[in-house]
Amino acid sequence: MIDPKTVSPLDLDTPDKTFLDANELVINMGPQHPATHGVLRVILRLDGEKVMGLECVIGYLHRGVEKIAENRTYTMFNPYVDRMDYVAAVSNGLGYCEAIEKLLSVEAPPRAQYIRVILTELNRMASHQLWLGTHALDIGAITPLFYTFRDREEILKIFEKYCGARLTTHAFRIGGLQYEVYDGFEKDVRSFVKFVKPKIDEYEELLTTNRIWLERTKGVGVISGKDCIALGVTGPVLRASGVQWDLRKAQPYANYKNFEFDIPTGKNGDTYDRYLVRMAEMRQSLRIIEQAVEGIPEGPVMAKVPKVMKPPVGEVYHSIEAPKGELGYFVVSDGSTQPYRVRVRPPSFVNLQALDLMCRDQLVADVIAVIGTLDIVLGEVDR
Amino acid sequence: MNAIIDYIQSYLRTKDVTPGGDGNIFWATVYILLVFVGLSVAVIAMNWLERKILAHMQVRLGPMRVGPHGLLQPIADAIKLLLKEDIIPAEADALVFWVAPFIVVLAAFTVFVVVPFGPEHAITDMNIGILFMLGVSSLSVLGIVTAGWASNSHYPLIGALRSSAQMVSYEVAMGLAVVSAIMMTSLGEKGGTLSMIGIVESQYQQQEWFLFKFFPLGVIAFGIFAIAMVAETNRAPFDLPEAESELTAGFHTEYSGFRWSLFFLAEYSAMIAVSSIAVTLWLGGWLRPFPNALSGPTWELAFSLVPGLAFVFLAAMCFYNTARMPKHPLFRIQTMGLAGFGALLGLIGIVLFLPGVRERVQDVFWFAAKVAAFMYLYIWYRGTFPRYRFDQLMRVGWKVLLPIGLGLLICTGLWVMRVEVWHEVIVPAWLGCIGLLRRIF
Amino acid sequence: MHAMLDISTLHYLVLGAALFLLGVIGVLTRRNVVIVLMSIELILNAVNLNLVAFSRYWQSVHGGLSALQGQVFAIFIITDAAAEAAIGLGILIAFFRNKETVNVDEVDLLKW
Amino acid sequence: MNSSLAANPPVATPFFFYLLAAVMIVGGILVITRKNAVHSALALITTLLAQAGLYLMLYAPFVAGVQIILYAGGIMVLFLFVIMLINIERTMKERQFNKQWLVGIVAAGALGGLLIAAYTTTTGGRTLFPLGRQSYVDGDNTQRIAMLLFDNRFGTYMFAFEIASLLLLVAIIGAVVMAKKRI
Repeated sequence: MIDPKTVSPLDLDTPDKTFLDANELVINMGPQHPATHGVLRVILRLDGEKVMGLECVIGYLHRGVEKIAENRTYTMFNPYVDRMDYVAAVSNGLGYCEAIEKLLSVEAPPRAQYIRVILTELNRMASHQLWLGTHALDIGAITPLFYTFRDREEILKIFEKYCGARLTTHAFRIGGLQYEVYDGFEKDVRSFVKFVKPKIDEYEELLTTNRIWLERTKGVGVISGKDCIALGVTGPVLRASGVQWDLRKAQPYANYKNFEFDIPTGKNGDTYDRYLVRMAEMRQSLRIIEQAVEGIPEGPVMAKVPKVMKPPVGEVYHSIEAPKGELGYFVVSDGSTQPYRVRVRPPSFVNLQALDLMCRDQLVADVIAVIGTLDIVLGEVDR
Repeated sequence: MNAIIDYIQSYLRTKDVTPGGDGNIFWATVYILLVFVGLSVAVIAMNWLERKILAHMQVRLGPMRVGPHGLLQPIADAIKLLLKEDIIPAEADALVFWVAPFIVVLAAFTVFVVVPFGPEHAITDMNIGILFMLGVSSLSVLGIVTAGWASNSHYPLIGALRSSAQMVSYEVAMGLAVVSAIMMTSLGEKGGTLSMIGIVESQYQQQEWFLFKFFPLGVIAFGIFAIAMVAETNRAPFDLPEAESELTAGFHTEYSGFRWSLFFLAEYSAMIAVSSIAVTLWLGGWLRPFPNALSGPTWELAFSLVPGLAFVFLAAMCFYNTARMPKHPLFRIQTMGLAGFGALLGLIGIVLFLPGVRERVQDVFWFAAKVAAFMYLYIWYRGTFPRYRFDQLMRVGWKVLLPIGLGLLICTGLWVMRVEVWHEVIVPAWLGCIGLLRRIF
Repeated sequence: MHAMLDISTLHYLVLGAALFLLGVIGVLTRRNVVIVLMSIELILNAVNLNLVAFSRYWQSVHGGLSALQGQVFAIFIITDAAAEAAIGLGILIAFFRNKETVNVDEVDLLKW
Repeated sequence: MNSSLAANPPVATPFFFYLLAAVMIVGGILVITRKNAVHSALALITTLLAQAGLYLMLYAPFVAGVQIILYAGGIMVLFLFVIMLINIERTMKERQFNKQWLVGIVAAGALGGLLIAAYTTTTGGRTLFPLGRQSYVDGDNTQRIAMLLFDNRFGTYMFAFEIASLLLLVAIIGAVVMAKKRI
């Protein structure tokens, strides 16, 4: 087991940027490309089909979310965070709300905590399902996409019933939840868990032992645990490289310490391990949801927070385990109603930095697989 | 006038000769038109079926709007494609860009000259039939390469190079499998032959489909061919040249409208063509199932009723679904359309029951049914498999299929030799083998 | 008119000669190696046409199996053409990699 | 299946001969005159396919098949590959014909004159080598070629055949050695 604290920063040999070598083919992948998951532009330097190096050009989806935060009150900024990782909007909201709660020194009531966990884990499921569908589609298996979207729909239905929105939910408020859950929420969640368990087996049936899938994913985009830590890569990518690091266990937030679950890890740090880790994580999420839905306590869903929030001068960094990795919010308050600075540490952005390392000496087709396996969302990369 | 009518009728009096073999221009033209129209209809039907079957595999409905159950969708698409602007990129080599789709379509359609739909239902019968089919179908590589090159863009070029490398590599394995089947023909009464009709007749004489001959050699050869033919037609899981997620659309990225639809047409006809080769070589071509075990007039009659029954069954399904249609007035036209379609199918089915027709279309029906099974396999693959990577694809072709194919060739040769027909078999087969082996270049 | 309607061996020979000459002109005048190689293919094909035409003539005169020798020769020449094209294009690629050109008259160094 | 070509000779022979011959000549001229090597290659392919048609008319179906599968489908694909690998943009802007082009054409013309002289003198006043009818059933052209290659009675070409395969092997290795960047 690698101790994260002892690893020194990675020294990536940067290739000289002479694009003039006659044997090299420079290819622009994106920003309009079906497999770059949004508007990522990758400049590939190819030797035949082998990738000699690549450079990511980002910023096509930059909306200045962090700057917007400086001109909004704490409450007003809450919906904006949903637009970063729009696939896992609930996680974004959770991170932001908890960061501000930390700043205000309030704590959400236990009932809200439980519902937050349920919704966040449901969202993790949804995010992983979407990842699986698109990743498999990139590798050429078109069918899992439709299976996962069919099942993700059930999650979105629960979200819709709960807050009226399906994607950018704005589910949480600073200090708890705005709404009490609707009648039958527990029943819906329970039936969803029952519904989706065999479906995960179904996905695995299509892919896990499929020869072509194995050939396309095993040994592709290998990254060692050390490199992961040196690059700051987190989430399933890090865990698939054999580092047991999950913020839900390492620095428990919300009330994750009340639940029993495992941290699935891989060994080889290749695309296949990342696939297995995410599949296992879906099952662990279901485990958490099952426990949480059994134990929802009664009580209020909103803590006492002032109508006009003026947190004391200071700064706070709060990070949670989003589906894609460590999602951190660094909020600086100058005592006014608006944050002085909000800095988001988006997992997608940091994980994307590993792309060059993971794609070196692989083939063009592997770049697609690796982009897929990194599970990036460009809304979060560019913010 | 009478001479012309006499000329037309003279072919009908002949037996077991293709129009090409008879040298009858009129009937050859009729057959060419029939094959052309039939192929176009088959491609349209295939398009619709692929979308529907794939959709049902993927828990969705597929086209439902244009016509009942989207039956008219391919026609709507065709109209759309024909009306679309034909864009030629500014930097493209206009002439080559313009010609490339035609090369592909020509190659894909020309092979049907020798496809035997029945003992006399082929445009012609060449004594180099299978060589002709492999050769002409390999010409489509030229169209693909030139299409990719003429687009003057990176993605099409890579797609074209991938595609041609793939087709050239898999032709080798394909050729080896074919040669092993040709070797088997030499055990028939007339000796070894490359003629497509001769191959099927050889299977009839030997009372065995080549699939089961020399078990397991026939099955292995068929397996090699079945894998190679998917790669040859650039379909999933070997659809790298058009790997959408990697190369957007491969060699036809820059094509639009009519010219794009030509590539589409060529792809599907090529699928039908290679399936026809597989059916002819290993699955007994037009021969009905169990011609030996279930022979006799009763069984003959029973099997000759199958085509009509199949159409009647389809018609019944149409009527069943008509009954299930929503009763809302909005659906009235669709309901009527579906009923009409069912009536059409039923009518065809009834016509197929007529004794005269029954005997003539038998062969064509069984051939088409076997090819249709392959078409379903193609769709099934597409719904199930991820895509191979390029190096893995090459590895499968050169390091797996080719050695197996060579070993298979030797084994088949030895087995055939045991039957003491050295002169008739090994030599032509060996010659054909070398001819095909040289495809390495 | 009779000669027009009845295609004789000479017709094929003249066609072969025309192709041969076209090939020779291509080899002698073009600078682009690829096109020179293609012209050589033209020459080989002209020869093949002659061989097959003579084989056909021999069949009508003598018949028998030995008449097919011309076709066998044609097949050998096609084999030869394949080998020639592969080697020629291999040399061309090596040359292009070193000199960045495909012009024959720039191949005037014995080493580089 | 007996295609009985001998019983039914090809129809409209002169028409198809002149058509295919015209295609071949035009294709040949395009091959040696086009600037763009890809256009030349496409013209050459047309020529080769037309020639395959002529082979069929000469009752040489196997040669025709080999012509299509090897020449048009194999060698020409190789040509196209190579043309795409090398950069033709620059070559297209340069002079297309070398300095001795006039001498070359004169030499070729002289050769042509020689051929004309040969044909006129050898056939002068005599027959034009009539093709006549096929003397045997054509249905097994492939088998007969194979026999000729193999059977001792007709003078075997077995050795030459094996040498040809060796030649191909050498060519494969040579081409790979030549074209590969690093071995």
